[in-house]
Amino acid sequence: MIEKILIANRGEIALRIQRACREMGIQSVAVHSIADADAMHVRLADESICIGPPPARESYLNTHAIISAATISNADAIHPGYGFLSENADFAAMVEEHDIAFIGPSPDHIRLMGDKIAAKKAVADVGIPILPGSDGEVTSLVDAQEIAMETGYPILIKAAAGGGGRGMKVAEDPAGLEEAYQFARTEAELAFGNDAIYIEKFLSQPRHIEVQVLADGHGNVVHLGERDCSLQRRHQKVLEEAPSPALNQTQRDAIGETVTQAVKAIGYKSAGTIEFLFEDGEFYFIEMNTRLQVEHPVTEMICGIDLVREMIRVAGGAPLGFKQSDIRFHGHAIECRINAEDPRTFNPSPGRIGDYHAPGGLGVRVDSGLYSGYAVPPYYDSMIAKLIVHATNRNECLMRLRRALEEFVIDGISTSIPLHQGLIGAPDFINGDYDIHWLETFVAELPGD
Amino acid sequence: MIEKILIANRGEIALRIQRACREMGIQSVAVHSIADADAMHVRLADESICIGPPPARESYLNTHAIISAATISNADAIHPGYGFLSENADFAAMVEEHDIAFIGPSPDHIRLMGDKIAAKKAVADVGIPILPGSDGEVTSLVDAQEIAMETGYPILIKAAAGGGGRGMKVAEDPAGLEEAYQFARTEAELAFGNDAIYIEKFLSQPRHIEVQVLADGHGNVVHLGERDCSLQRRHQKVLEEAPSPALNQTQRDAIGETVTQAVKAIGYKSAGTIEFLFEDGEFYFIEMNTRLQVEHPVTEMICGIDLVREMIRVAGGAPLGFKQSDIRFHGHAIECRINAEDPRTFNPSPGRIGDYHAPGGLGVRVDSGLYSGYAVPPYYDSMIAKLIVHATNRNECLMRLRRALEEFVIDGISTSIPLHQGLIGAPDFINGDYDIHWLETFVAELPGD
Amino acid sequence: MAKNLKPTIESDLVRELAGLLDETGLSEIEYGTDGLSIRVAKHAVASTASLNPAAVPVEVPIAAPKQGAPIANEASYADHPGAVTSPMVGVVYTAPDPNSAPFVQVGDQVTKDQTMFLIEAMKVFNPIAAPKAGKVVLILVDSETPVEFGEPLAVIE
Amino acid sequence: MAKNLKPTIESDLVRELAGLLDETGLSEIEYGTDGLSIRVAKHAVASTASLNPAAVPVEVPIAAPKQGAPIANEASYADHPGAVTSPMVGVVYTAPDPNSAPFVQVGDQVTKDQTMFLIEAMKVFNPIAAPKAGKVVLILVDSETPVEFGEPLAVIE
Repeated sequence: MIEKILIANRGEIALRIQRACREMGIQSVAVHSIADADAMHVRLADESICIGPPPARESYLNTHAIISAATISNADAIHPGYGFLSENADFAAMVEEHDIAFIGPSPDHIRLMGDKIAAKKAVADVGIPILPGSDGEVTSLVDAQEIAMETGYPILIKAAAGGGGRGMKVAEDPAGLEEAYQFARTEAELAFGNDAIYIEKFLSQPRHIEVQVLADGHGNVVHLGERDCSLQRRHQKVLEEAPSPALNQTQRDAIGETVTQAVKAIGYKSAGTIEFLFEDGEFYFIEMNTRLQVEHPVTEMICGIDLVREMIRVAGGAPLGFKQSDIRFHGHAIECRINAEDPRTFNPSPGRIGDYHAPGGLGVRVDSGLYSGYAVPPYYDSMIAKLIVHATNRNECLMRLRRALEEFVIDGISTSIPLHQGLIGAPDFINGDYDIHWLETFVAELPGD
Repeated sequence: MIEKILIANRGEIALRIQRACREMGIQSVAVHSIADADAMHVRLADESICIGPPPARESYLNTHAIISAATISNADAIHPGYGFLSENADFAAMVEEHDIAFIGPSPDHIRLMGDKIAAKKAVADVGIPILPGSDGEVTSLVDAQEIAMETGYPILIKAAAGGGGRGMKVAEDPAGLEEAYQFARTEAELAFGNDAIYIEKFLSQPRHIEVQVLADGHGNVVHLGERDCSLQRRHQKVLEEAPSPALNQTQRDAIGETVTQAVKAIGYKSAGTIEFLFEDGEFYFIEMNTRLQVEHPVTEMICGIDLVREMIRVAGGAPLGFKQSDIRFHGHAIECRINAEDPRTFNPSPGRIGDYHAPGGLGVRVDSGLYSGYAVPPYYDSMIAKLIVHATNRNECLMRLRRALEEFVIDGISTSIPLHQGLIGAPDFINGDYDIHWLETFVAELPGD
Repeated sequence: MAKNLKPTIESDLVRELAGLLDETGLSEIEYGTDGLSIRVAKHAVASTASLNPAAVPVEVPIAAPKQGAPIANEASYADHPGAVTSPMVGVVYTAPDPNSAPFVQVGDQVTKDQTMFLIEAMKVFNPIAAPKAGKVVLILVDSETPVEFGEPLAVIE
Repeated sequence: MAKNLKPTIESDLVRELAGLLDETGLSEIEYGTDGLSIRVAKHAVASTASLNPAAVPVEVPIAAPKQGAPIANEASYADHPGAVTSPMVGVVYTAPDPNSAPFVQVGDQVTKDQTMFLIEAMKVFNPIAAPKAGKVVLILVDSETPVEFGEPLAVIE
């Protein structure tokens, strides 16, 4: 039984985890940098410990400070949230060495999925569809040319250590291959200290669809349906929805079953997400995220399962309390990520919040640490709130989202609320007709000031 | 098709109805007294019309002003909310005479259920279980003595025109009957201008359980399960939950089916609630509420149906979009009515709100027109917010409620939040072991200052 | 169409609070009664340049969403001592019928209780009488337009 | 409660609150009764104005729920110019071992870089050196207690 959890994160996700703790009767310890002393999750915490100065590498990424904080507060588990140390296998191992439960998968699974070449091999072996391309690392231009020809142009060269869209280069045709190859290797070396690259077929108009799983380490694995996260800008998700408007029930059931079996086969434990590109009815593996995701609430809304609670239960050794056949999906959910940024220029807009009023009523959920008078610090990610709406079907969900966005008041700083308001009025979005490039085009075509 | 709805109400329910309108793409007209010019629903309205000075009888009960407002704004429907004119059959008839749709049942059904003796007869005829007692009005003491003897003491004498707990008197034994009889008649005459009374068996420890129905006037009727509203103080509901901890599935299905058939038989249309006392496994009819109820959100949370939307659809002539077999119940929901009042003395506490911060996160819904800087006017009902939580089961729901109450900030005035915090820590409430008298005893036993 | 009735700016009260601010050396006063709240502030750092919009001396409560109906300019006449306001919701008529001259025009002298308008509500025409004798200096409504309760119709001085 | 009367300012109440503010050394008082609320504030004059709102330590945000962990009184020493603060999270020791005398005691003169404490973090004992020479006027921690980053341990003058 876990009795006290240290939350090694900040912002809305720290508050999200803290709420789950409180609802489970578990004590929580907030750790924070000097810049976050007034944060909502710190104010609401049972205990709080300042672990360092504002820069994340000296506080939220400071493994020693976090482990020390867990030790002095007698926490018996650490939840890493997302970002920061959540996919750091060494940190997960360090936590376990201190006899503290890491609320997430094993260090081995984190490490495996962190290596994009190894991950692709591992999931292909257990039946996950992958993009055609190189069978692992490509070490010479000659090999690259041969593989690219077999795969068929255009192809994509990716860094083995990459992720989140970094370290990728497209070669449109044989003529462009050499330059792309050299460029990708150099960038991989510079960005990740590792010049290993691999080749994949390049899809021109894919959607980003991901499947959420939960596994208890006792052999029980369920999937909680998919999320469509195709609305991205600079590889950052902006709005997510579930279910995907692009899948039919047969496709949904098939990919869910495939993922469940694969996750069972690799012996995974905790919450995890397998991300796919989806084009012409086919799924192609991108990566597996071995952590809670920003967009997990849309899944919670449609399946009625509290993902953070389940992660904590599983980390405490409990088996899942339900089977796949117990899981029912209801209606439609959409999440808007609300950032402290100019909705046109995307320039960050930290600063002090004036009036703050969250929307309410049926089917509206707000996950945010904002409050009136709070100062958004300039040191961290600009996401300050998530607005999640749930309704019987997608159309009602869009109408409810529109209503909730109108009610949302965040004064004193610029936010991306107007961008979302524009988005939900766009006919393509209303029709569910978008791919991963759609939002960039939409943003580029927004009228200027 | 309804295109513009005038909302003849104020406070959270006006906002609730307005949100439904906005989500349906229907224009809304807010009417308000001078005291409510700054109310949230007025600020958010497409149009707003001041209809009178602060006293409700000159504004929210001013039928002429409301009809005029509907006329000048070209509203094609009026939603009366709850309270005020919602169960005024003459108003409903007047609305219809102006070729405006009344979003509620027919004037005849409102009138029938407003007469408690006639209502009891009418529902008994269609299979609703009623309390043993007089067969209609009792006009002499001799008759009363005879009926009381047949029914068995203690008996309750009630005013035919009463409701909400007013105009009732218990007779414990034959010796007390005459005084109770005279008292009840006199009070009925004074309070309602009608001295008609009737006699019912008195239950000592009943629960208040009510069944929500929806009917479309095309012969389709569904029930949406029950709500347990036993936690009352001075006949005012304080906290409601669904499903009732006192019913098993067999009882639930049986009373739901009984109510559905009865409502179908009387040809009712719109949302309605049949209220029962429940004791020793038996249901006894109290009254039928021919309107939306304050506590309707707990039903919405467990069955995923937007009751206000359905009322509007049905008023527009649309058939229900689902059958009884389509309705699924999920988890547990609790609503706390948050009043602007001292949590110990229950003295009203109107005034200006300082900081206001509503709780958020998974499973938490707030229906409230409050905002930071808003002044709660002293003229109306003290209910200023409803906190509704939903979770997988009752225990998780209680934990979530506790968490949400802790997060709720309403500064500047006193509220009943501390009363609710006390309530959810009481072992009887945690065990679901309470009747309609329990809360009065709980409040009386609260430690003083 | 129908308008929100909004409180007017009680400039005298603001001036009085500003005086109190100076007198007491405070940097902020918030003052609230039902239906009215005033906050005055004077920040030391704002003496050279106003960095902060919160230093604006009068604040109406602002946390509510702002999408509401626009505020009519005429609303500010409602508190005018010579205002003739509508006692009901309805449609106003400035003349007994479309072909007649108006009841009153700007510049007219009216006697107390003289009919100035008709308001039609519930199919009944209600005469609106001058509350006092005086000169009509403003007529704020057009004939056959809707009016809400308390809406100023004219000003008599 | 009559609410339609023309509002007036209760100047005496404002003056009285302003007096209380001075007397008690508070920076803000909010006072509310039914139908009336007054808030007075006096902000310390900031010596340097900062353009970065996050860096302004003047105003504590007030809308957040108040159930958070209590703020230690010692926290106010963190900004003292002679404060020795903890550079890490860990457990502080005031002596090299339980049987030895403390590294420093109140009244001691310390030289710059003299070891004043040990902090154990991740099983490593880190010496905490005096940041400057001076006299130890306060020691704010007990041995073998947990400290957080930035927590004041002692004050040197």
